Amino acid sequence: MTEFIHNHILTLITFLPLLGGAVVLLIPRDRKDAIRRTALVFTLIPLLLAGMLFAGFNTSSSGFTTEAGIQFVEKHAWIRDFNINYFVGVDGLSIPMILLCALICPLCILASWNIEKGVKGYHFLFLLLETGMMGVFVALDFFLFFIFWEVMLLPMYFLIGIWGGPRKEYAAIKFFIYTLVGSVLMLLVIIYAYLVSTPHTFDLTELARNSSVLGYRAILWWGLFIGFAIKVPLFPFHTWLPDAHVEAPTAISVVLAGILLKMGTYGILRINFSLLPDVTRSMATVMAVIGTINIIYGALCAMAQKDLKKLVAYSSISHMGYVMLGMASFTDEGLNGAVLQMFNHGVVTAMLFLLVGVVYDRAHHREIEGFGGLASVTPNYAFVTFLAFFAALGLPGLNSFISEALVLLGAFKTHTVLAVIAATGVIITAAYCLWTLQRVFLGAVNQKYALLPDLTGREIASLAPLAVLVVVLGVFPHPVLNLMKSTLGSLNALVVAAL
Amino acid sequence: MEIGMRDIVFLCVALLTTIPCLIVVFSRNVLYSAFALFFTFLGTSGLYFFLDAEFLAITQVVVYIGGVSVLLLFAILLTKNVDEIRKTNMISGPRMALAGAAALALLGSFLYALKGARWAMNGNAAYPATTIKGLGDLLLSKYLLPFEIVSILLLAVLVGSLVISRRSVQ
Amino acid sequence: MTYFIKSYGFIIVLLPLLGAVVNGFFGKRLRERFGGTASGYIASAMVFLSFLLSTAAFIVVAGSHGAAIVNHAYTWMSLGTLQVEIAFLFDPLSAMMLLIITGIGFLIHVYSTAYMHGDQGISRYFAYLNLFVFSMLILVLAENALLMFVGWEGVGLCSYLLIGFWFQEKQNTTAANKAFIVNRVGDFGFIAGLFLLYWFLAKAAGPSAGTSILSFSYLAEHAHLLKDATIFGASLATVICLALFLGATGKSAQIPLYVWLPDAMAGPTPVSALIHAATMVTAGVYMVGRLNFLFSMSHTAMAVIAVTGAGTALLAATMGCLQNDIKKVLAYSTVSQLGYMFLAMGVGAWSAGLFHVMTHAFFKACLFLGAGSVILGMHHEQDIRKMGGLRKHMPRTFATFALATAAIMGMPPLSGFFSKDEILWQAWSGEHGHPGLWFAGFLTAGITAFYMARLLFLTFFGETRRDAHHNHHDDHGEHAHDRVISESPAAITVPLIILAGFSAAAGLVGVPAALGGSNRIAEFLAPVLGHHGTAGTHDPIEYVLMAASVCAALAGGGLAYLFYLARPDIPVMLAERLGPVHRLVYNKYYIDEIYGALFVTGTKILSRVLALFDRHVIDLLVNVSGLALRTQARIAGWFDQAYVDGAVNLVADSTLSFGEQVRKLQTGRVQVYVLVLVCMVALGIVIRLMTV
Amino acid sequence: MELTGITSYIIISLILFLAGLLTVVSKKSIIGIFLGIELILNSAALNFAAFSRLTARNLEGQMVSMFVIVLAAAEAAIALALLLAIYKRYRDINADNLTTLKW
Repeated sequence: MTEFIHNHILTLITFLPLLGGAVVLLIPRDRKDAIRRTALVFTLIPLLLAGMLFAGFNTSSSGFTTEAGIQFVEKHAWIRDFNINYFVGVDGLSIPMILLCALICPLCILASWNIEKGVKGYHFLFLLLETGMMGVFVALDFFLFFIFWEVMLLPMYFLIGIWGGPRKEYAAIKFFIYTLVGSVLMLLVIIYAYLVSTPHTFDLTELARNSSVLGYRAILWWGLFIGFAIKVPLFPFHTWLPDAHVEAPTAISVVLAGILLKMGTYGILRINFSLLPDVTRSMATVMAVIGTINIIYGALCAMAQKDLKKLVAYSSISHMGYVMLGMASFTDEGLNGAVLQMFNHGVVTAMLFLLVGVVYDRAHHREIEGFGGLASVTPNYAFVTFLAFFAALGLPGLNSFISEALVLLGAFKTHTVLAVIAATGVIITAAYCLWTLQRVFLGAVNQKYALLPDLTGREIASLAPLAVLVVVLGVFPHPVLNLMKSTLGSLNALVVAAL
Repeated sequence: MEIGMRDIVFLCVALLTTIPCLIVVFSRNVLYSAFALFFTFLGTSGLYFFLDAEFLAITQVVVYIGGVSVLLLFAILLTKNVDEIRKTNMISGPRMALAGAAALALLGSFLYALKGARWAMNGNAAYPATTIKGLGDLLLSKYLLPFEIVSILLLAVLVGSLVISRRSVQ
Repeated sequence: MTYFIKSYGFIIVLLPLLGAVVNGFFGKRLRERFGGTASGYIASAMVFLSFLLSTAAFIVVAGSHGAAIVNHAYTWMSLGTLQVEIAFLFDPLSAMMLLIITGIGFLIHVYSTAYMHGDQGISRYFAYLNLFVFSMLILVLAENALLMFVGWEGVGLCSYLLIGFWFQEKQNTTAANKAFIVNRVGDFGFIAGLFLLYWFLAKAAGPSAGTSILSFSYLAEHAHLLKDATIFGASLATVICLALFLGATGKSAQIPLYVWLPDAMAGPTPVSALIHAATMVTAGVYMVGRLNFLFSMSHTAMAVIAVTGAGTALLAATMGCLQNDIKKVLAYSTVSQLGYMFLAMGVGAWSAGLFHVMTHAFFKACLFLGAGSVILGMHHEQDIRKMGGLRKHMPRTFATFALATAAIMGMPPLSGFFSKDEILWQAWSGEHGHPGLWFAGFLTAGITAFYMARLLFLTFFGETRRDAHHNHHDDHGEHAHDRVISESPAAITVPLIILAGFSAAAGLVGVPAALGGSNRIAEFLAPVLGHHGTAGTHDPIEYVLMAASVCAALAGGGLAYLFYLARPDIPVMLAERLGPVHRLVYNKYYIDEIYGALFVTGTKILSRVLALFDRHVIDLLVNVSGLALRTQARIAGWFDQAYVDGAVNLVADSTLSFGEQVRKLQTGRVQVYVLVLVCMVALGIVIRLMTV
Repeated sequence: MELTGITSYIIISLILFLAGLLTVVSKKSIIGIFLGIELILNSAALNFAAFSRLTARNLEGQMVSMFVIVLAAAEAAIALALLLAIYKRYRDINADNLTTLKW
């Protein structure tokens, strides 16, 4: 039994949620609590398995460009005629993302406990979504990667489009089309890469090893980059994000910001970096400039927002800028900082969206100006929110500081001026975070919300793990840093050597 | 080419089959079409005789003429107050023209194809003298399974049609 | 004992954190079980334990003849050339700061148990206060610059939390925000400087993996590499030092970032004493002192620091002259005194600056706590125009306050005299010194004496003026004049007395050679700061300067006596005569307003503009890319929205309308389907036959 | 060429088939369509029988014809039952109007 689990752990992590979805479909629609509990169980098991994965992961593996660098590999022929394989495995780049995904999904189920409309469909789609997300992170076959990429898109569309807010259709379609444009660009590259490789293959490790066969490299790079940039989202392609967030239900915002955005940067690291290292290297300045714009622009836009959720959405844009800047530095510090920032931002932003959801559930609006003095009414809620916002503004001792500091340290090495500009972002970020906290929590109590209940046990259960992570990873980042260190080191070396 | 009695009768039967079927097509009145169809069935039955397929011919008469045609007439009568349909049961306009053109094209092509057709003749085999016995043998040996399936199908049809009409009564 | 500090030094830091955690998470339960005082006792006990250990550490350090003791806890980050340890450095400098922080911190904790008695959020208060001590200890004990930054931001956080402690009042929270954000500007400079340093050293020194580049020992060893490096055409050392100094101006409230400190008085008074006078605000000075080897490499940076310090000292002193809020006067005084310290740093008188940090910590803490006692006695009245005559009602408070005032005025032989004179002498004679700098300091000394004496006279002398302005009360909605003014309890007066004692006597550790002392503190700090100054020489000018500054102080005090006790009509008359100048100073040169218009409103407008840009222009760009498709979309009224929503809608709509057209093929008419089928088959057959 | 040869049968069944096709396409009423279908089935059965007799010279084809007839009968029974159901439901048997399943 244990051997079976060990041999198929990635498959289990990926497809157990889908199995859970099937089970959910079999439960009568009136038994809502049974559905919720089933979904919770089927997201908790992957979490458990991810824990085993974490324990069994060999941190000295050097990344997927060498055969030995991939662990927990499963490879079966899938469509023989086209040499498509079911090829999954993890390395130091994907394992933090898998852990993040496995951690956040159960919390999202907890956070959607009070959804009453179409419970069955919701949980089915959610579990399907988890399968898609996990699949993207474990897939090492380009075709498989693409399939999972699309699998994840569909439930997302419905989850926003059915369970969303007033302008849900608009947001869902905007999200869908944006992402689809990105997918199309990616698909073209996938097909091209397949056709030029001999023998034809979709195997990412294979392609990375023989990446010199690819022609039209700059065009390919841009195709992939734009595809992923839409997902991140990077500066000119970001307008879907605020809309999608504002309309999406809480848990979906959490998944969207906590995990989906990371797929963009994950894709760039996984595919652009390894397949086209030389172009990546030559685009360093472009990437750094875009990252810096994201940081400053996102922060300034966040400051002007009146809707709490939109504010958090723009802050996500700003924080993802750090990831981009770190990646563009091509230093160990920067790259590790970028991936750590992906993880940390996943944790922090998930917390922020959950918190926004908490207050929205009670007050049924998210106008920042509409609150005031909540700290006296709901002290526990205020405490957690302060923690989350301070993590977001990069307070040392909390997790985001480490990743942002690493990113900036790396960026100072290669893009000094941009790094200085990006560092001014910490001022703006502090300004909007504190201003928001002041308007929502401090000041005289708004009599309208004088009787607002504090956090319930379920909400605490969904927030506490994240809060603990925020603090623990702030003082002791090694568990996550060690996972990625050697993989990113070799990836960085690959890119640096390419030019 | 010598035309014998057999040929003349064949010609008559052939005409009995084809002319009513044109009436089926072009008549505006469903009732007329149905009656014309009755004759077509009859003609076909005759053709089966010419093909030494007595059992088929009998079956044709029993099933089509005795069963289907009567059913059709019932159906027409039961839906008789849809006057418009009974009087002008034809569509017109571009759709008809297109249909005609397609039919003509098909006819032309088939005839063209037929012109040079050579059939693979199983020339030496002797045609069984009594087809009914042969059919019986085949039905209970080689075609036993289809036979049984068809019988189940018929049973299903029996039940199904009852259910459908019963439900519609309610 | 050396072994203990080397292995378990981190306990000093962790004890206050433990207190903070207990008070923060279990404060409510504690209050229910043991009453409101339990929080204060726990917090005080933790700091006291920490103080005892600090004393031990101090003794160890003092006995080790300047050798630093490092306590490695664990490796915080380790990546490539980056290695950051969580490690605590015990050397003379940090040991001295340690004693100041835990010692004064303990007294203020004790004081707070009385001052905050009965407050609803008392456990929260003590949690914050303990957290502050924790952060401050990290700041001073940090073995490397990045860990120092952790403490640096940590104290900023606690300052934010404590300024906005009574968060129901909007102005308190605004002051808290201001403090944090202004500090963030400084922090930006700090990290920029730090990372530039890292960038350069990682490149120039070529360290092997696992070297802790940002540790102070490594920096001290390799700082010389910066000598000829340039960046953007300027000396790299200067750029780094100026960036770091920007950080210092934020934390230590210097020009241009001093604006937050006066507002920070919104917090509880013990907080003002601990954070905004004695400890946190001196962090900038400490940092400059800690990195003295770096700063001494750049004459430009040193000059900037000295001038900024002198300018701040003078500017803030003038502002202090016309303040009417007892705490605001002290706040400007703090800014001014911090200016002194930076003046000292700027002229290279490291130990003099840090000596002043110490003496200032004692007398300013004493002054603030005394002010707190007065405020408590006056039932939350802070306006000195409504005070007066408190001498009789609060004798112990008066006595300690007067002693501390004399100390800050620089009366010999109190502590302020020695530290201030040392600075002034160095400003005159030090290697980076300049008579102009001395003159600014001299002038400030006079003004300081004037406004401090004014404060003392208005508060404690003369007749009670409680009813003079009774139509606008600054208290918490109660009528103050109904209450009796009485001396504060022992928990308040005992710390006052102790602090007053130190204010008087602490100067004795730094008696200069000119007065027959040996300047022991400079000796003590020399392993960190190096030997500076003119120990051993006997320049006659030194005596002249001493006499001059004492005279200036006496003159200032005398003027204040004249203005506010003997002839109260003179200041009124002067205010009328010098109308515009008076208004300018009274309104603090309108600097807050200018900053507000320039930076706050500016940033807000910029963010609005960008948000609109995002909503309209970026989406418009998306729009343009879909222009070809949009021509197909026939909805005219949609045009307006198209600018906003862009091509995304367009793609959707054109897909939809195309679908609408195609859908018509699906008529649902069976016969049409058959017809199409037939036609297609016919076509197929015809084509097939024609091609055969 | 023999008049009773295979070609004649093919032509006859071709006529039946085309007539059936036209009927299916051109009639308004469901009954009309149904007539056309019967014609087509008939033509197929005839073809099988003819080939069975005249080229293959065995009974296999006849066998198929028989199944065709049986199935046609079954289809007729169900179709007419449906027809009556539709008529009772909609009071209409015009195929063009019965487009409820279009969605």
